[in-house]
Amino acid sequence: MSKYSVIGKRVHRVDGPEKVTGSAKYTFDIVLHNMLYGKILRSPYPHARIVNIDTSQAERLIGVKAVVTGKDTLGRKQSTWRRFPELCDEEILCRTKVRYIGDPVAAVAAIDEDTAEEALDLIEVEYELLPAVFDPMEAIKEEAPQIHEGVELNINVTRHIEWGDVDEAFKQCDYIREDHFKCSSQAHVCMETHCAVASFGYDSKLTIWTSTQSSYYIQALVADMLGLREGDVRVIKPHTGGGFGSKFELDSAQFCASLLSMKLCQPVKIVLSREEEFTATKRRTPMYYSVKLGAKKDGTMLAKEVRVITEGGAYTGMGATALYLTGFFSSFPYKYPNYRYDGYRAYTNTAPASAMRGFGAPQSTFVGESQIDMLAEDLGIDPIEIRRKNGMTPDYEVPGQAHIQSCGLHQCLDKIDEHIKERGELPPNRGIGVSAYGFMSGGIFNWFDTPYAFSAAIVRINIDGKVDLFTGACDIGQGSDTTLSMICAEELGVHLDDIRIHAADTGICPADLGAWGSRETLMNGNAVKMAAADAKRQLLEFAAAKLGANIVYDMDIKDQWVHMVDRPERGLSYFDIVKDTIRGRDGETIIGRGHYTPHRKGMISPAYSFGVQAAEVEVDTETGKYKLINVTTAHESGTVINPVGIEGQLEGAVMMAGGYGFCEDQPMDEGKILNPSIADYKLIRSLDMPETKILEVDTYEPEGPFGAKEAGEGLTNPTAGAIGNAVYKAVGVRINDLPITPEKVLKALKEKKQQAE
Amino acid sequence: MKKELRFTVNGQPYELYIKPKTILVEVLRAHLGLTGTKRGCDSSSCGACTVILNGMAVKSCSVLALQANGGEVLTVEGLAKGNELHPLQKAFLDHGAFQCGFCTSGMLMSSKALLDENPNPTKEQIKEGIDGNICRCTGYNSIIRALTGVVKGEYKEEK
Amino acid sequence: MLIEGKFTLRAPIQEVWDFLLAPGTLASCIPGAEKVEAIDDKTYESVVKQKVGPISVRLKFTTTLTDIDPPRHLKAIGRGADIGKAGIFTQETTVDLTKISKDEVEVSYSSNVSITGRLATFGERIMRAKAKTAGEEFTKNLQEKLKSRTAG
Amino acid sequence: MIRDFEYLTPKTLEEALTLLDKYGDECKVIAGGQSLLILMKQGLVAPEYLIDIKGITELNYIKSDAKEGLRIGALTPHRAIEKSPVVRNGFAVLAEMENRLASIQTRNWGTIGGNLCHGDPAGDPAPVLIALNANLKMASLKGERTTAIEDFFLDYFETALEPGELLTEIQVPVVPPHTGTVYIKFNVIESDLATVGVAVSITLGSSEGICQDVRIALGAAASTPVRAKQAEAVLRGKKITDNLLREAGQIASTEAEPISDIYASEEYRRELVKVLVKRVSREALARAKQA
Repeated sequence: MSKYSVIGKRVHRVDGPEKVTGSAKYTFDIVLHNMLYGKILRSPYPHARIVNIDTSQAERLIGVKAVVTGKDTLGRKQSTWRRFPELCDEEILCRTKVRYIGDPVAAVAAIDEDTAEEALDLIEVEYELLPAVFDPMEAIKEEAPQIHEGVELNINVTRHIEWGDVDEAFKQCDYIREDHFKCSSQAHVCMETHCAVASFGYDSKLTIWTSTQSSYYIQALVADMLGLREGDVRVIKPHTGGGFGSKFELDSAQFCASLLSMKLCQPVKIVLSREEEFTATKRRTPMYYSVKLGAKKDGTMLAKEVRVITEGGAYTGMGATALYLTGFFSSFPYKYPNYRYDGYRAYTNTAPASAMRGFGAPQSTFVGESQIDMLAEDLGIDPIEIRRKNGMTPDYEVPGQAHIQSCGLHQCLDKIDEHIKERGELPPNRGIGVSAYGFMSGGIFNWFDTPYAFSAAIVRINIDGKVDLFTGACDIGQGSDTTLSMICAEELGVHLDDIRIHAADTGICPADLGAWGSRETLMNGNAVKMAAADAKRQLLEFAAAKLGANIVYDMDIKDQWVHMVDRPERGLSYFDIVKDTIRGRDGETIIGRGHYTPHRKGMISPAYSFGVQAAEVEVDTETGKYKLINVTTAHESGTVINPVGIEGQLEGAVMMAGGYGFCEDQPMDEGKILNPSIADYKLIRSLDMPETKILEVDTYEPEGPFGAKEAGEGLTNPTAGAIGNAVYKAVGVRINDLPITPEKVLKALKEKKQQAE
Repeated sequence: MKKELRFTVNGQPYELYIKPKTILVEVLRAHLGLTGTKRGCDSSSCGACTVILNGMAVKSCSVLALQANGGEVLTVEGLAKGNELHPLQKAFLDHGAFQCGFCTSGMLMSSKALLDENPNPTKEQIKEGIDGNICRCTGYNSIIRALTGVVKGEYKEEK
Repeated sequence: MLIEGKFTLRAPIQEVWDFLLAPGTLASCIPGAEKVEAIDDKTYESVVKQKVGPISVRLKFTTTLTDIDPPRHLKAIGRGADIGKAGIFTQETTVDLTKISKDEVEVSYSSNVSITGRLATFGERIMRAKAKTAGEEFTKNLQEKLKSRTAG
Repeated sequence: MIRDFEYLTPKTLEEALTLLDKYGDECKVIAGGQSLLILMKQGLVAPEYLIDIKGITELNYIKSDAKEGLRIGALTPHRAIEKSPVVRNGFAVLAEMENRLASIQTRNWGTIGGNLCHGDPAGDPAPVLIALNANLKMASLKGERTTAIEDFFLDYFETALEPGELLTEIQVPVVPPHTGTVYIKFNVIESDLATVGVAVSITLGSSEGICQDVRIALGAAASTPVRAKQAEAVLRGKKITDNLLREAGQIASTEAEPISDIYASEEYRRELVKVLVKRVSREALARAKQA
């Protein structure tokens, strides 16, 4: 028998049949009896005081059932960083002041969407315009307008990380270079826009169906904002059309639909338009980097000093996490003996900048991997070699921060080295760029201040052997329902189709922090494995008695066969044991429970994945346009639970992270996003997509379920840097501000030519 | 002011009275309850609403429903025959050619239109065939592999 | 979006200044301005009609003179909302006069135009093109008015 | 939100023109609607009456004969042009251009006439048709008239169509012998609108390879699709060399009047015009030599 019978196999997704037949129901598809439709009025100004809102005309429009403004709220402010009251800065429905173009000021519920939209035009808002500031560098100046009361210099969050003696180390360096980078914004562009159906009934209980990455966060935040008990708020996540970091904060659709429903005792549905999705939901945090890097002649990196200012936008959201993590991951994946990071997040009058796949790590990886290539060139060292020299290894301690247990970085470097050598001599204007990366498997810091375990699961075994798995994990497309079902089946020794998963419904599932920070496989996987083991233990107790096994024999279940580990032929059918156990226990249901919170794993994460990526480009030197030809990734994520899932994560990351390097951007003018439609926001499509190749590297993570760790966001980290390095290899110009557009490449080529003349 | 719309959807004839401003995707979703077809943008850019109208892939968010009067529409709900999945659906399952699934219906309909017209497309033609559809999850390559599998005859339609 | 430029007029600086400040001079230079009405000595209201291809908008424009530093510097802020709620235009214009000689004045201007709302979504590409031509027309109008006025 | 409208479906051109005349400013015409519906959804265009002409079959055709050249009915979908054997054999550049226009879904439903009447300076068909020296036929109750396509575009999204007039036919004259025509658009994302598009048609006099005639048309390089006449003058009457091609590109880039927007700055667009005019002309020349 092979070691595993379920995990590591190429299986169909558990939600597959529904999704390929169009029968999967998303929040977007939900229609309830007596349901109303809501729309939200948003500020057209980046910074203004609300003098008066006159809703009377809108209320008189036939078909309009309710109009709410900030006055109808409890006036509370929230954020996911609720451990820190000073960071709870977002009212959602503004009461006195708007802080960006798109800030909500009123919401309408009507019999249909058209009527609701018509009503928005009838709401008269009187604004007193205030001076606004858009650039974070300007925002932190003395004379800048203050965006939040009491926040000096508009500095929202600061973060300092330091180890070793940085100043002393720089003195010992043979070579030091200092560079500046700008990392742009990026939109998540989930195919399903933010949406919610809220139903508050005469029983005073609220149910919300919503497209979310964390039903638990939404439950807790909605309850607090509306003055309800958490237990009276049930949040259900139907199938969800993508998240990528945009859907684990309380959003305007969820809040306004709930508020309107409470007022009317009728279900209210709000679906954000694509334009609202671009302008009034959160986005990737733009970052301005200054980095000083020092090394010995042989390429040993001794010290790194990083200063970052991030454009925070109007509110905190998850932007504080982005600031923390960009600081930590600026040291990745290398062993810097001396390191210093100072990060500042500035409020600006722009759409709030927050979490997007990888938090701040795609930014820090672009910066770090660009600079290490520059350093390697200056010192005359091969890019792979310098990464080998400094790269992290298993059992490495990041001083005061993290303990790295498994780490396959060096095997990944070997594989990419081989790949590049195989490609051989390239034609002119072609180049391969390399980028190494690492990422966390879920976050440790409890900024949400939850008293619950980070992950939990319940396994219930039915009389027929069918298993109901209850978990708060949120499948937003990444496939956690499948991965967790596989883990449950493997641990319990049954088949995948024996499992029925019930996920992300706070009414029936234990709390889980949700799908962010690449945490579900490791954290929820551990909880599921523990719950399954708990249920299995109950079965094995009966089996042992029935088989009359000597107590020195260990028992297990595999492939629905309950048996002695050392004498697998001696055993009983799983189905018989289930029946016997239930009968023998006075009919008590078999329930297994599991939970997981990382302990003694440092400040950041219980485990880290690593990889190296090589991007090959061909540059047209007359126009600056380049073609992404191939992206090859050597990746290690511990034991692979769901190989089809990992392929999908990796190839999808190339589309998204390649887009970050290649074309995606959110240009602004006076706080207004200039491309708020998919026609104007450029995304990689099938004709632009490069070939992708995956080189698997085996590792085993002791902290993860069956040795697994993350394989989601980390893959978004390397691509922009790999592209930048590839363009440099191809034509010798380096672009330090994202995205690397043809226009920037051409301009750099011309400057290079002029300098040569 | 409402007008009559007579057309067939997935082989079933319908007669409806609708406002002329109603776009096709709304008739399918709201009037007929066929919510498999999605809407992802307001600018005819994402392809999530793709259906086959009179044999051609169209974006049903950019066609007035009345323009389909007298026509034949095929949506994702019309692909499977009872509980027997269409070869494309099987291939999508095998190759993991979807994640969140929101673009999948449109992607399947573009794929179907492509293969109906050209049963032996090259890889470049497959890429062209789905270029009007955005997928934010998969990076397209698994979808291309799924279509390649169908083209190679690995997924036969049950007779 | 910023539109900047300068030109020279043959006229005494005070005369140019007085004309600039005269009710509605600035407001009436906005292309498509239909009627200009003075609310007080610093505020004007106007209705502006604009058309881009198939789209027509009628904007109710309020122009306020915010900085007045005679006879050298003038700042006006204009805000216009489409009557059909399609969008909101804001523009901030500064005009600086520099005396070159006794009756020669250099007029330099900069105008920052911004559009929000559905009009802006429709296409930054189109609206920007239109705003640019509208901005150019505005300054052309201003120049012509000043020239004809100061010549006469 | 689309505002309510009265929906009219004429079955003949005559009926359509009558309705157009009757409702004047209060109506809009929809064909495939691939551009108009987006504006209507935004509430930016809200006609009282919508005249749907897509069902007028008499305007959906592709005809070709040796004397008259190619005739395309205004309501012919892009995809029909792309796949038409007649077009592919005699006017390959048109099929190639259509193949790169937007997505298959849009090409299936959108029509060539609708595209031209939308008047987007970045549209693909216009530069190609200008290079091919096409004429447009328009009809109103007063009668018919024909204009050179390069005179059809007046400003951003403004065309020479008079009130009450419909575009009915695109006429492409017979391509002279030894002629090569090529269209290339530059964009970052393959299927996107052109950042700049260039179409060039070169006719060689005879075997000596003197450029007898040349037409260079630019898309997205001014407020309308335009001809780069000064650049044409560089090549006309000469034996084309690489130096001349470079010069033509250089001149065209000064002739163009592009704007800066979020996709490209004015300077970059000029640079693209320079490079593309050179490249496209070179390819057109190669085709002309083979023709």
